[in-house]
Amino acid sequence: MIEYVESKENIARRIARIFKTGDVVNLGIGLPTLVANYVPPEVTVILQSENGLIGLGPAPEKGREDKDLTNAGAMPVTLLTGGAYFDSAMSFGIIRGGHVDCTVLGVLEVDQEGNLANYKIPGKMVPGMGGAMDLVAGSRVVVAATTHLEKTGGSKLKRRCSLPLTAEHGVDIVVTDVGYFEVKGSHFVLREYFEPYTPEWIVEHTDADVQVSPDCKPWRA
Amino acid sequence: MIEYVESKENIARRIARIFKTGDVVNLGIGLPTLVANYVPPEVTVILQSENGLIGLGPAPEKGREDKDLTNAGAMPVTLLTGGAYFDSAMSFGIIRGGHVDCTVLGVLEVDQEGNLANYKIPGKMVPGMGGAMDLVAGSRVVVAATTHLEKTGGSKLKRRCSLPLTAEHGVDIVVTDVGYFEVKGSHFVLREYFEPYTPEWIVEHTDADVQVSPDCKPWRA
Amino acid sequence: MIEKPVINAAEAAKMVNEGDVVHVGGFLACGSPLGILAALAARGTKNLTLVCNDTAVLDEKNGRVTGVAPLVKNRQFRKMIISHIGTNPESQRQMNAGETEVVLVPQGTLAERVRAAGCGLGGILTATGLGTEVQEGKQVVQVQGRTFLVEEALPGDVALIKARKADKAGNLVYSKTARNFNPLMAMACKTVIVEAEEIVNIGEIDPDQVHTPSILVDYLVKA
Amino acid sequence: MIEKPVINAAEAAKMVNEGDVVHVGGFLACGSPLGILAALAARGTKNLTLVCNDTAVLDEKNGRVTGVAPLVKNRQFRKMIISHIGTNPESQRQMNAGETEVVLVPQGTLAERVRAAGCGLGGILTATGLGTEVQEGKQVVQVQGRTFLVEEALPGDVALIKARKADKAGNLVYSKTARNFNPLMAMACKTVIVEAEEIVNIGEIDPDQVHTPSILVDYLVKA
Repeated sequence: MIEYVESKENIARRIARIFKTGDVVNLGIGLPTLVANYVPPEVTVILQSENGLIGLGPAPEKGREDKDLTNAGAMPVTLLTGGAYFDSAMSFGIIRGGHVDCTVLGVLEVDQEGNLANYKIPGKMVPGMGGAMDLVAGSRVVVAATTHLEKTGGSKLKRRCSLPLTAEHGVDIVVTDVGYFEVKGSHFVLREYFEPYTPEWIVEHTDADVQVSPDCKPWRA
Repeated sequence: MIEYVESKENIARRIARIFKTGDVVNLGIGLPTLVANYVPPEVTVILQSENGLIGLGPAPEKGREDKDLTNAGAMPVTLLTGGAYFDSAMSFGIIRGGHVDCTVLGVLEVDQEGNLANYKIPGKMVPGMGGAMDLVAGSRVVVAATTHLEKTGGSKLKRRCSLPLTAEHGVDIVVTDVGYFEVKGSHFVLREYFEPYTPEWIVEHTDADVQVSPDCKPWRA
Repeated sequence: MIEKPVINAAEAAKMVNEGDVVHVGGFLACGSPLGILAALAARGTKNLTLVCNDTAVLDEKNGRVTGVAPLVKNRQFRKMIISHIGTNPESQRQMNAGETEVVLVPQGTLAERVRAAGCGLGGILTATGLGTEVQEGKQVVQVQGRTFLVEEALPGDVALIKARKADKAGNLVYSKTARNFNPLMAMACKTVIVEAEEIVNIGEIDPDQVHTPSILVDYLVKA
Repeated sequence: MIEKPVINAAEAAKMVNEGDVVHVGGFLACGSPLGILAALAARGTKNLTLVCNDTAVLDEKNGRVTGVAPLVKNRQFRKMIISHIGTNPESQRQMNAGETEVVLVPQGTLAERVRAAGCGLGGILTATGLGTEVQEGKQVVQVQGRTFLVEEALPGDVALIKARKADKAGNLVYSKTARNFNPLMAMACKTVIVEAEEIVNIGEIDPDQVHTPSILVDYLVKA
């Protein structure tokens, strides 16, 4: 009997292995932000932040924050040497124009057609889409990062999103704390299972059509 | 008997009196460029050049030309203190966005509906429109600067342009070397006659409908 | 070059009239003209339409009330055209209660709509929002076999923006991520008021490094 | 940051393949990558589509042959998408003789079409060209009661551009009116090759003053 234990760290660790040197990556607020901590030292990714910079660096030391230098979540950040600032039109020109290789963002729901919902629970919580709709529409590869199960036990991966969509058919890859999925045609393909979970457990605990890839393999953080 | 004598200088002198301090002005290649020489010293106009600057200054002294600093005619120019450079998208954003108060441009033909032709004589001379179409579409006031008569004796002011149009209904004011005209509805209104020409002479020598304004007055350079 | 009037924040706030469409620079208040916004909150001008990236942070429990948040709390906006309201629960409450009209716009589309207004374009064609609620009521155009939404220009009456440095003519330089929507809004509004941290003499800004040329600016306020 | 390969002009010219759409920066050759263009003329690659502001100056009598003019003379372009050919009589001759397809585009529309390609927009809506030959064959859209032309994005295979200064990562700074179309083309093409007058170490360009960020640039050529 496998017990589900939420692990944002495992999600971040696995996503961090997707990138190759030179990739331009946008990490959404929240869970995706953690990904930056786990990029292997031999891989150089270039982080873009939609509020207007390329070359995002780590958080500043306490007391060295700059009021004019934040990430898209208003947290103080730094700029790496060789980075650059620009306005919001240029920032989204870079995003929409296909100059961002990979976007990682959190979701409320993601479905087997690659639809994504993360900006609105009607009548309840309406944060707004911010830059998410442009990021999904414009990035070459879109990775949805999410815990596998909701607090109530249902899976975040759905047959069909019930919430208002952030984008139609935008998601390429879903990484949860139990496995790594690709969206192919109209179903999820499980490419890796994260031990101690098994493909059988994952298929059983996903409210969507999951095909286990013939070369599906285990992965351990 | 009045004899027509071409005077580009008079055209430039009169147009230079249209501006008020603070006006942002774009002067086309050729005849309109002369206008800058006659702006009264008490009036400060700000010249925009569509190749990417605001604050156009006079030609540099010989030997002090900068290969990176030209006007839209590729002539070496200078920048006034407080001027700025920008790219072509910004330059035409300024032009199309209504941030240019007045454009002065040369014409092959201008007609009584405010239509303008200056970029193409089919099969013969096809310089292209360059920035002219955007300048006419975007500027608040468009002034056509032209000698009144063609070498062949016909007037440049027409009932209807015969050449391909640079813009429909774009021209507000026409200044020739015989008078100052406004385009109102579907005819020209003569506001000033340049001595020694008389309103009668002008009406007779214009191949278009010219109404002489009730307060039409003489002007002398 | 002609010098622009230097006014104070209260005078700037007076230039915003009831019913105006007001573009406010800043991203979660980073790069917002805080002095002018405080004066506008004090003045209490109502019935405004806000065009802004977000409604900033309203977290009174922790003493964080930033950017346009006090104006939201004052109910000075009858409408907000905005990409994000998730850090200001009061704007969400007003939206859900139907007290304030909130139009959510994808951030990149918002940037282009403001830019289009400033650049004299009718609008732009984008794939962002296709197949979502953002598409509702919008024209669609096919270009080279692909489908795009028509997103219309979004002009304003007054832009309230923030610069790191202005010269007396109004040439502006922004700082780091405090740039964001400010240069776009400087093009898109009839009256442009800039809160500058520093006002220098004409000639002190390298003309290759000007982010917003002087002719777009109407008034300067010293931050 | 990752350093970009520094190649020579001949190597740059080799990256342009027969049939490519080539965006060339510059305004009457001010801000054109003259070294790369000379190498491309020497190489003689044919059947290209040129996207450029103009065909520069071809005035052999007075010894003035600038920018792309030698390539025009070489008949390397099968098509030109361009705003002005008035200073190059050979391009006018080729157009009138039907030897080369010439599409005349208003300069501001050309700038926006290139920018739209680089920014992932399908195109833009402009009033420029309404009621003229430019309108022929184009879609028209009504926005708020006004009519606009749909002008489509204009992407390219290779951008050949010129910068005053590049750092080794590819961050660019342009000089004065030599900026013009260069930053727009840097966004719009699959391969972006920059001829830089100076190549400096990473960190030597103020990040607030970068005109084109490094990630848009593929190769550097020392002018």
